[in-house]
Amino acid sequence: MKLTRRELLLSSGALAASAFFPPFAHARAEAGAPRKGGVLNVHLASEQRILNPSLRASTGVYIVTSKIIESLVDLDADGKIVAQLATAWESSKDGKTITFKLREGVKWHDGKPFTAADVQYNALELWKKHLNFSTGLQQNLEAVDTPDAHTAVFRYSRPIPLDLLLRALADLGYVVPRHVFEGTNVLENPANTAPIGTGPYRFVQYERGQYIIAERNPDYWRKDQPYLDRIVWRIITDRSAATAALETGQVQLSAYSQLALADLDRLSKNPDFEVTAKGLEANQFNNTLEFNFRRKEIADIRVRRAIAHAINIPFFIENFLYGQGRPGTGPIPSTSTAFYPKDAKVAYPFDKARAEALLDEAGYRRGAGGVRFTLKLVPIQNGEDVPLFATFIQQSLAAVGIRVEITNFDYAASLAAVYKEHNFDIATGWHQYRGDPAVSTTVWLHSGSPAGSPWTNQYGWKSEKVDTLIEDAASEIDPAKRRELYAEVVREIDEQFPIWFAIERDFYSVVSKKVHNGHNTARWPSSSWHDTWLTA
Amino acid sequence: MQFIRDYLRNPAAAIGLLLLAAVLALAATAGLLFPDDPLGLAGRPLQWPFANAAFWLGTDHSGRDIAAQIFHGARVSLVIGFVATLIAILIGIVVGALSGYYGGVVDDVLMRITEAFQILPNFLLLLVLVAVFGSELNTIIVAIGVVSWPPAARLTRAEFLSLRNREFVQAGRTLGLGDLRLIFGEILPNALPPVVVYASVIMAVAILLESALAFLNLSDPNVPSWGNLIGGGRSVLRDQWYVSAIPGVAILLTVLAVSLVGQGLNDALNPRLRNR
Amino acid sequence: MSTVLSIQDLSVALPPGADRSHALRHLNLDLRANEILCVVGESGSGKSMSAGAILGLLPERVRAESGRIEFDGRNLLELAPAELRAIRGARIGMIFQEPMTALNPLRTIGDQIGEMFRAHTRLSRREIEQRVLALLADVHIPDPPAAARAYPHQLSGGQRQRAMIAMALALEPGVLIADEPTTALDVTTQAQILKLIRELQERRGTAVLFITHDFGVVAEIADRVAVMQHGVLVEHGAAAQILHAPRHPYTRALIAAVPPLTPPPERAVSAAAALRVEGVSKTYRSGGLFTGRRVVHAVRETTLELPQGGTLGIVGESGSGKSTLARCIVRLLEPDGGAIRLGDIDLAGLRGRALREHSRHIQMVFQDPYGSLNPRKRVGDLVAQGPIVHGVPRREALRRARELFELVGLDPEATGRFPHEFSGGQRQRIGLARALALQPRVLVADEPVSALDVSVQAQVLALLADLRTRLGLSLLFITHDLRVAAQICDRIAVMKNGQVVEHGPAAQVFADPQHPYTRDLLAAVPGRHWNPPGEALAERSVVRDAA
Amino acid sequence: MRLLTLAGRRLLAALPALLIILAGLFLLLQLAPGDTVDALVAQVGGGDPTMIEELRRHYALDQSTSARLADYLWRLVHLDLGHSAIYGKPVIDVIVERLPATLLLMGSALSFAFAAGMVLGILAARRVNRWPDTLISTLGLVFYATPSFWFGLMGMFFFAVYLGWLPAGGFGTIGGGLQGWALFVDTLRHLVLPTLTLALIFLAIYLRIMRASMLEVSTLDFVRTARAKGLAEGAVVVRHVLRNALLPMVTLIGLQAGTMLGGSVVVESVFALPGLGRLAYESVMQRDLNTLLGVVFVSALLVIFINFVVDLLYAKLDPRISGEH
Repeated sequence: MKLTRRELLLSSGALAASAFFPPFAHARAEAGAPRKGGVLNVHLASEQRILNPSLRASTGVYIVTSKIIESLVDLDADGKIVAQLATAWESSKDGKTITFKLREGVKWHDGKPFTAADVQYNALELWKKHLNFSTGLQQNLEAVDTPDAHTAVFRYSRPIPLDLLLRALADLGYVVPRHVFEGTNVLENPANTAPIGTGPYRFVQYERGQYIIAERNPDYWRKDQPYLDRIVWRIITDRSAATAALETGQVQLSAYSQLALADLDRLSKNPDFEVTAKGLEANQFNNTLEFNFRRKEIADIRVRRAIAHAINIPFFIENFLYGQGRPGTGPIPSTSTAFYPKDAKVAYPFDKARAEALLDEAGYRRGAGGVRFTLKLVPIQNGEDVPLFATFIQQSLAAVGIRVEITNFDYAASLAAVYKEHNFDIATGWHQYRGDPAVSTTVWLHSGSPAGSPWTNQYGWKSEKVDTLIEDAASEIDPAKRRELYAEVVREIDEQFPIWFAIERDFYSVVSKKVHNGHNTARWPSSSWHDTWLTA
Repeated sequence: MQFIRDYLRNPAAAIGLLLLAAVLALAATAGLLFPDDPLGLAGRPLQWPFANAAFWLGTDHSGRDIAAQIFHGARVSLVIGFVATLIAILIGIVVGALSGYYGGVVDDVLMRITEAFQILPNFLLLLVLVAVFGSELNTIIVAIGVVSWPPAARLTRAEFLSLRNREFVQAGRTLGLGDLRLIFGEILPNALPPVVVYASVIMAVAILLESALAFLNLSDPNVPSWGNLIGGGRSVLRDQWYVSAIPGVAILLTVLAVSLVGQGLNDALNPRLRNR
Repeated sequence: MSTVLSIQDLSVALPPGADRSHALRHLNLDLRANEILCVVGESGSGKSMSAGAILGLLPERVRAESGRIEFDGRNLLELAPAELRAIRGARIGMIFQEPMTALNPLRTIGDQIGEMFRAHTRLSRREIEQRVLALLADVHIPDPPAAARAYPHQLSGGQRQRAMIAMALALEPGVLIADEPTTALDVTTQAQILKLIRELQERRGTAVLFITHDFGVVAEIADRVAVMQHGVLVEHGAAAQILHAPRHPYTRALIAAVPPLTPPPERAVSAAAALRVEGVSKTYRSGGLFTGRRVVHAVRETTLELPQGGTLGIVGESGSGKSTLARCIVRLLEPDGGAIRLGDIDLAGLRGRALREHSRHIQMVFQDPYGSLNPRKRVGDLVAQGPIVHGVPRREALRRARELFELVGLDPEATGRFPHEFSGGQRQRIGLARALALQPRVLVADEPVSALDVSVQAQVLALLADLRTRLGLSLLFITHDLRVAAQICDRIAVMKNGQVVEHGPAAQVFADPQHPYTRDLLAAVPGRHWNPPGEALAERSVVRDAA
Repeated sequence: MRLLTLAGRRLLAALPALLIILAGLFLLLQLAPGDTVDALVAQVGGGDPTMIEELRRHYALDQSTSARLADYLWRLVHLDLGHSAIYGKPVIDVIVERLPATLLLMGSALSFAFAAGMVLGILAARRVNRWPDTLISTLGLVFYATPSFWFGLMGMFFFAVYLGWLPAGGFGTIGGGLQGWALFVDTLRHLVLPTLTLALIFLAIYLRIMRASMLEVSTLDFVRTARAKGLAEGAVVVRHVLRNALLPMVTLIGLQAGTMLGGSVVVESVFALPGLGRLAYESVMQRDLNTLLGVVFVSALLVIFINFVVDLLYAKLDPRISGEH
């Protein structure tokens, strides 16, 4: 039996035990030869505004479009970079020039050939200007040269670590055809909802609110692939309804944690399904607690630490999350082997007495009714666990004399309340780690973003030291030094505690056992599924 | 007295009153029986009813005592029901009375506004109001009241239209009574009974509207409302169905009680149908 | 003559909680072939219950307790529902008081008459159609095919009642039960319908059980009369005997209360005018965007004069504009033009506060004793309300209310009760007290007695006449009932289609009507040739003396 | 032609109400915290300031409220509902895609609620105060008091998951390529549960009204006339009571149309139906003003249309009304 990296971590004893994913499920051998044909039905939890991964980076977009549109590189099962549209890459010594060799003989779905000009256009016009997280990543990209039809040379004004770029490009390196987008208003291009790419499946139809259909691309560059005739994404917004759809066989796959935790618990016992976190390692997320330093009590480090000490995270994981998750150890999740600091630990473990002592020490003694002070908590709605965690925070802080009033907003309003109006004392939501700290995590920590940008540093907290560390790490091309810089960031965040990365969470998929060659890469739901097949 | 006897002669109405009294009793005794915060962590989440003697209705997905939430929730649901209904009825009566009494341009303008509210699906407006003004309990109550008044206004207006030319109103006018006295002293007391009966419908709908909001996770999480419990229990509906079933039944019985009482009032007020 | 329907010892029990235990007690009544038997009585006498009992159409929870109703050798009370249905309509027809509500508003007249044939015969559609047309022609409806296609609301009241009669007589039943069939109709229409019933009865030899409260109608149509009081038959016999030589005291009192059609001798009335109505018009405009406009000229250019201390009667049928005129005078309605002069003030020109101040001198008494008092207020407050609004302190106003109660013949201690605790006649007295509370110079009475039973009617009329002299009131009296008008009015104005067609001293108008319409009206008064017998007349002295 | 004129007038009369709604909602949503860009960024899991600023410009959120309202109304005059931010295409196209599901759902729920409410109401009224009445009336009250989303979810688990009789959601088997009869049956099967769920509360209301109306009409004089004619009880009910008793039911359809659209928000969300209700909900959550106002505009037209049909129906049922035209 082969143990995955995650299970190794589990068995290391540092983390809460999880009975959730039976180990044998991962080791199941792929039986028999791939079968051609069949329709794979996939759960899509929300309507997508735009089906263009070079304009919008999100798992909801990838889960559909990565079958139709391909990125330059992808990840393998161990999270290593593998070739896709790019076949080879090389960084100059100064880290400012990166050269990609592109695959030959690849055709767009409309028959035109894929060339370096396409990559050039995507990089300069879309990735650098529009694509979320990529505009930051590519801000120093100055030019893309195309010495021949299958070579693209990226020129940066500051060094960019090759690792960072490649890991990011798996998500932020999708290529759409230049001839379709050039000269148009890219945000309103019809190809944004009827995508054209080079992938193994061709877009057929998008019925709003119902489904999206793609069919096999007979001219795909991997000969004899893909195996599936069609993929149908069914849009089911209600979680319970989605589970019902799985159980009645209407869909075979639900990825990225879109089902109710309780249903997951039951489905894991259903022999027809596999519940797995494997194949989603590239995307990790944390349940977080954000502090607003504009509130004087919060600005006191003792209060922030007391809050963390007051909340029994292992209990929450065990009883509320069905054992699904690990106490968080900082901005970089333990699954990120390239950056996880060796000395990472839970900075402020559950210790109610310590919490009370810290609060007393800070001068906030219990007043009338045992209440020290009242905080306004804004849950940033994202899945069922956020409200659940909000309630748990409320309950836990009540026990140490901090009254918490939860303010429920819808998604847009909660983001505006926290990131635009700063109308909160504490907030809780998700933070998604995207393979490399520089992609999204440090954006969240670096100061100076204007108000109104969600998931940027709007906490009234600023650390010159952290800002410098982040800037240095983003252009440090020596992997070992980068790793050390980020370890320093983690230590600094633990110390200053502007944000609490409370619980480290895995995404999971529920997949029918009829699906083969599934979850065999680190970002499988966002990969091209060229080798996926179904038993009859 | 005769009225009370008429009312109680109707068994359904008597049952309704009994149920309502039971809900009121829940609300009244909540503080005595469950002095602790009903939203506080009471124990391990998702314990089945009767499985643990301490939680005879079990615990919900957040480890809160369901029984405590049912008792305290009775207060919240009744407050939501009563206050939202009061708001709706007040707006409805003022609009309906002015519209029905004055007619003409006043009627035209007010009825256009009423029409606007009726054309717009009320739940949609409620969503917008909650999205705009947030989901604090007071806001929600006011919002529910604000989307529920048009039928009350139409009803009041219809009553006023039929009453304003009745002889006792004309008599008041020949005596020299002013408009306000005529509206509030003469017509309104007579127009009120059907509106009061209709209030039971508004109240029932108000309680249901709050639960629908909670279903969409847009209700106030700081109060132990039944709607919140249902909304929260939604994620464990398949296996721990009791989490949403218990408050579901509570809502059902309360709405039933309110409807039965309303119907009983109606029957007692309409002697012609008294024996039906 | 043979008896076709025999009611024997019939008792009908009312549900528990009603104001009395029985609607009928031990009723014995025979209906003979080819006669019209009038059952007469005041409200609550049980006369309608007896009709309902025959066809098994009693209200819910009311049931025949004992006795027999013999028809065709069978006891109708014991028949199975199906057997009773075969008799209803086919053997015993029935017509009701209000033809508008007694006909299904959503189906055509022809359809509803034809239903009689469909329910009881196997005639073909074509035959039914022809029968319906023949029946409509029989009841003298102009243009039968059009009437057959019409819906009830498209016909006039008289035509509807004709259609109703055609329906009841469709299968030539041996017995026709008519429950107050002319009460809702205007007097001229009433005369025509009575004539029609008489004509059809004679032609077919039908036995008619005719239920009425109106002795005039009895005098017009009855062969025999049965008088009922509180569910008990007090007297019955031939029409002539009952009408001219009633034996039972109740019958005598009832007949005595019927006002004679001849006015009393003229009173001396001041020549000065208390109120002058000059060229008043009122036009109703209905409809709007969707219905197209309809214009009704309810009152046109009407000029009248009410003498100081006198009584001006405005008579006319429904739709003549008399009520509209009355409401224009008290300014419940805004007249379109003309002047209403009270002394030297033109009320028509006043608005707002000034209007309220001056219009208190004209007060109104309304028709409906049930609808004219706010059911939610104590009667004392109702009477005190007017003075309070005009600035009298509440305590003073309530004291005055008690005085007024005494004045109108009510117990002053009753001021704390609610309207529903009073009878119809008492309520009209309360209405009167309310109007008098503002010490008006002119009293407008809009059909003040038409909703009352005849005996109560006499009392209220006597009271009005009495107050008129005691308080020096000038009275504008609106009525459709010429008998009432004859008794109380000094002058009469006859209105038709919004215009006064004749105007003069009462005695003159009744004795020598000038306008053809006045003549028609007088000719239509039921029982106009019958004058209540002299012995009974003595009891009318109250009204007379007051006059 | 007369019909068209009537419809035109009805629409004209509803214009002020329509204007109040659209302008009111537009201004109301300006007060909402968060805008469509916040919602978009929330959906994609974040972004950087440049991109966000770019998007605000793109959606014209940098202009003044009055300018945008004027612009919106001016476009509306040209029957242009604008561009949807969520779907990136003209609002009218989005709505046209969503309309069939809503129409089908509302149509079937309304028909079912009306028919079943009528039948049950008649049965209850005919057996008033006896056990069938008690049973039906109690059932009606229970239906009335059941939160519809709860009923929907429970129904879905019972009939779709445990029994496997009906599909769990959606609007038809996807990619089935069904046609004709098979398509009809497939759509029908998908509609059963949502229809029941949406119809429940309305069924209860119709039942109650029908029962009351039957009892009310039964006391009217012409029913006594019909009995005096010797008609059998059945004939009395069918020929005389029923049609009169239907009049308030018909009126109710018009009054309830708006409420029903509101109820479909929840039902469509539970059963994953692509209808206007869910579209409206999503556009509120996504702050997609154009789409929301478009949905409101179209559903208002729908309500007005339904009321127009109800008027016609009423006039057809009641000759007293048509007589006035």
